[in-house]
Amino acid sequence: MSNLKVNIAGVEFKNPIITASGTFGFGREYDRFYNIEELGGICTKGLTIKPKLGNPPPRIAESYGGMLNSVGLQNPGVDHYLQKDDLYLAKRDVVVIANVAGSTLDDYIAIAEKINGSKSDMVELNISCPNVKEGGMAFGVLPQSVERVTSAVKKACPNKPIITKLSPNVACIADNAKAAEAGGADAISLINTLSGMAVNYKTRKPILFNNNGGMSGPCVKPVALKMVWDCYNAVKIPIIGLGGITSYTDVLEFMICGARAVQVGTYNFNNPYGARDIAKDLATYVEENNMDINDLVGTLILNK
Amino acid sequence: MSNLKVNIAGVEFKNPIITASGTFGFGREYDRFYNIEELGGICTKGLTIKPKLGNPPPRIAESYGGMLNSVGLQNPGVDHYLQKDDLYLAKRDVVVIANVAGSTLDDYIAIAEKINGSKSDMVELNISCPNVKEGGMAFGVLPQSVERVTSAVKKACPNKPIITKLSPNVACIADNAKAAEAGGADAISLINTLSGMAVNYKTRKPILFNNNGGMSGPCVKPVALKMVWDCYNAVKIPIIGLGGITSYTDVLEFMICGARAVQVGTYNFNNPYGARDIAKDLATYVEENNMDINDLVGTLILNK
Amino acid sequence: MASLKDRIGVIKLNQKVAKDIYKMVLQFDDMPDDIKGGQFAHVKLNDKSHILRRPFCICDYDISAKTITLCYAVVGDGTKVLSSYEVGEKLQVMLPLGNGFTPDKNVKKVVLLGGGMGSAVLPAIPTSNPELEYYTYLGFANKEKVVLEEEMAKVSKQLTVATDDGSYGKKGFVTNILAEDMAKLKPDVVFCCGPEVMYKALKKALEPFDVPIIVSLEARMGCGIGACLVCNCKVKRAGEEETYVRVCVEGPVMKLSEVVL
Amino acid sequence: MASLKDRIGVIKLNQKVAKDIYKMVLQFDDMPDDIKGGQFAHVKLNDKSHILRRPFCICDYDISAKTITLCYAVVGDGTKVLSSYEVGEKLQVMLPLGNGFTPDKNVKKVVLLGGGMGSAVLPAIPTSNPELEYYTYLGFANKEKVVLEEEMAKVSKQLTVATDDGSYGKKGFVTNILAEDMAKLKPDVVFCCGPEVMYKALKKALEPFDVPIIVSLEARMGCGIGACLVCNCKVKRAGEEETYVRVCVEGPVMKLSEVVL
Repeated sequence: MSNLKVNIAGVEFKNPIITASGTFGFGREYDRFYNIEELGGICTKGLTIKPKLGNPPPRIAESYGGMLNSVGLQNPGVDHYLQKDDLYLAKRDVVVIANVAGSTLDDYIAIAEKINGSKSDMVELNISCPNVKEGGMAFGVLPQSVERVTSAVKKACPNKPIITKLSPNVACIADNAKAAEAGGADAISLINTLSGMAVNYKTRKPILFNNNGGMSGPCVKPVALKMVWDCYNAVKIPIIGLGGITSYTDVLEFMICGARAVQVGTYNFNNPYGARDIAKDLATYVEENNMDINDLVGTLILNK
Repeated sequence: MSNLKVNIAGVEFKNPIITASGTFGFGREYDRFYNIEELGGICTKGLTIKPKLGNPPPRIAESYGGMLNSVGLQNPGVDHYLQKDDLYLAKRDVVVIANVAGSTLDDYIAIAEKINGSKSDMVELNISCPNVKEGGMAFGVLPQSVERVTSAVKKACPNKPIITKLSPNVACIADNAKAAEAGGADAISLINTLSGMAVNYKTRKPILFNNNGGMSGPCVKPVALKMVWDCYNAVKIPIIGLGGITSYTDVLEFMICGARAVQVGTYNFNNPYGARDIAKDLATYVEENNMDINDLVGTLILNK
Repeated sequence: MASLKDRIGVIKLNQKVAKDIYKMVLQFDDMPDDIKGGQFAHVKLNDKSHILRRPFCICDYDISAKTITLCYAVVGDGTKVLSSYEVGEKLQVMLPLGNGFTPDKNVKKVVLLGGGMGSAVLPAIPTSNPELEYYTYLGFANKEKVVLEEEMAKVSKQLTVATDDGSYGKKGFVTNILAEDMAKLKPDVVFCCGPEVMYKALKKALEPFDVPIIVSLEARMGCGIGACLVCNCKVKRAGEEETYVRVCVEGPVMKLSEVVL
Repeated sequence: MASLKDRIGVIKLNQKVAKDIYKMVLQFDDMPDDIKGGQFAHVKLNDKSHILRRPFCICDYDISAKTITLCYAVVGDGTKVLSSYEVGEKLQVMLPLGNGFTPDKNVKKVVLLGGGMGSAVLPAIPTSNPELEYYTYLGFANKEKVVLEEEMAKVSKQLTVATDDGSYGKKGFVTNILAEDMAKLKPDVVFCCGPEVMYKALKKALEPFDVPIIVSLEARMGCGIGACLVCNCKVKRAGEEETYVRVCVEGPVMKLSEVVL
């Protein structure tokens, strides 16, 4: 009998399709296109302890087979989330993952304590933000820093499984996966966006006001697949894979490389039904092959 | 009066268009499509001290807006190059850059000594190969290793300007640019390919026999542009930019970000006249704007 | 909230109407019946190398013919691809999106002011508000760039076309030409669409006249429905802090007095 | 070396001829006059998300009509896109590439052996060597997959079609059927194109007969002209070490005895 359910750190998803943070708001907008309960899970927009205005425009630029964004974490703040969106999402039959970000370790701890009392099912740690107290290098670069922020959040938010979202802008992502695991992460998600820049040769200026941005979309898939496989061979905790997924076969590729579930991000902009369609196609595939989707995880056969 | 000539470490190029190593053989094949002397320069296939068979097939896979390759440095060896291709290329009015690779520091030194007596104009150091004597981590990952291999080659090959080709698979490429400069590099070229993997979900195997490969093509351009700009702000030596160039406007973008010249690689496969066409379009552009192409270098205006 | 839909539009026309400017007519089996002037359509390109949709204002529409008209300039690779599409080709289109223009009850006399391609927003406004009186001012860089004159002539009590270089119609910036007419026109509202520099000039030019100015903003967009927060625009509302709003939802039509330029 | 050219081919036909199999006819103003059977064309897709060209064997060609025929199976995203192209669309094509089939002077009787889509290589061989006698064997998985029977019937003294499941023609593997006929046929050469498993089977099946076997190989390609070294194939030549050769230049046509399977 076929099965599409997956379980990550004790949380059951009706299917392995989760919408990626920052591409799906708090679910309300896409709920106007289809019932978001058709999804396995939803990752919220990145939340910060205080409301954040974010970067001036432009915040988005197209690239070949992808896009760059630099929103700068615009969000209403965690308190507003808890009063409004947390309750709205709690009513829906879909796993809710609260994505949190900070610019200091204390920020992460403070927001984690608040989320600990929320109705969300899990927490995703965005550690690609600059650590303002330590020279602005992102929390997600050095393994020791990945471990520190993960364990601090884990302590501050004991009620929720913690997913550490790893940055691909490192020499060895497996080291950071291990660091997250050592820090007590219940799962990891990868890849966050690749750092990039788009330039207007006429104005000689970067297209994004923030100059740099994060690249996502189908163009990054090969990088993401390799990193998921590298991490799968480095840690025991479950992996949520993302990076350029636009079809159910992409999902199969990520799961074969070791992902237990996946996130769909940029594709939502291209096709508002995208995440839902992928979930449907995946359901058809497992039925036709009468398989348990979990049996795919990490079954990559290396050539040798 | 317009000018398309650029000078890198004392070597003059009639235009800033160079074909990237591994995509253009030793020039003979594309010379059947157009006169390769229309190009500014040619980077040879990666040379090793002994002939190398390279990896079993498949060695190439397509990705969204790009491709992955893993040839494994198949080449006839440096002696064969010196006897045949070096002489053939020396007769042509085009800058010849010998790309060299090794699996130990001694390899690099040995090949550099041989190239020192060649007719080639410059040497490009491929440091993205695993260092077999030191756990297989690529020479191009750690700054101290980048500096060591660069200075060793510089010593062994005093007659030729050395271009160190940097890998993008690091957390901070600017550190490696500085390391190359400290090691005596006369120039740097970037980016080499991004590590990635393509998977066949039916066979559950990586498409490349080598499992991993290097991603190139238009999809990587934003990553390359950012890294070129990062390096331009870190070092004084000239930069040769590459990564997804398919048009003269791409060249303008790279030069605005700090590149003095560029390399065209993957695009040669898509359009056999590609590199030549870009050089022609660039010539038209500088004439129409009556400009010196050198005036573009590093003129990026940041938003703030 | 109302439900949204991604629709399939069939290209009925895709024709060059001026230098680098094209007019496209799209027909929909499931034509929406709730379009307002000032709203936009979010168009997906069929060329797979382009991931992001392109937002285009709905230049005009015809509920009975089940068509919308887009008027776009070929400025980048995306619009170049769009201009290459042939009649019969199908496009995925989300529409109608954005707030659109909703005149107050008391409004009778409306000035429509268009700057360059911004003029493409105007024709739909009389279509959705036929009861109002329109005085239209269109400004272009030069004769080659003049568009939509005929369309606007049909629906305007008065139409003035100007070019910056005087190669067609009146010579000079259309905002100044409008300012001169303001005293006798006494419009209830001025609706304008053009580049940001035009809004700055307009603000200054119409300062002496106590008239509400409504503008339509342009922005690089992601989702187009308010989820991704990339098409932000800074606004300052009376008694509130400066903040960002979403051009795709709170806009694209806004009070110029609230927009922080 | 001879100069090479990237040509523009106009699609004259792009038609489904069997399950997931299409026939495409391309016409060239500057049709090359030096095509040999066994050579290939390197085709650029117009969909920009595909960077790499696709190599297709030249199924057949007509110098006077300035056309080549391709016969391809829709196996991936690239061939799916190719199958969607309509008559009149233009494609960039590098041709002719590769070594092609050059029979020795003494050759009269030729066995042409095709396995599945490998059969697509065969028609061009009689076209470029009309003076020879052809005995053709085509094997397919099942009836749905049978292609080129008619084309090969015209140019063969004898044609045998077989399917693995017996749903059409003779039942069984075509290599075995050929082996049974070898004694009476006594061909001067066997030219075969099919999957690698077929070559292994063929090598064994024809061991008893002292006949040269020429095969055409398939490979994922980059440049298609010998510069990038990605389409490598391992060969072992008498008195030489095992080495890699380029399928796009030293191939795609090779002596089976030299190919390391």
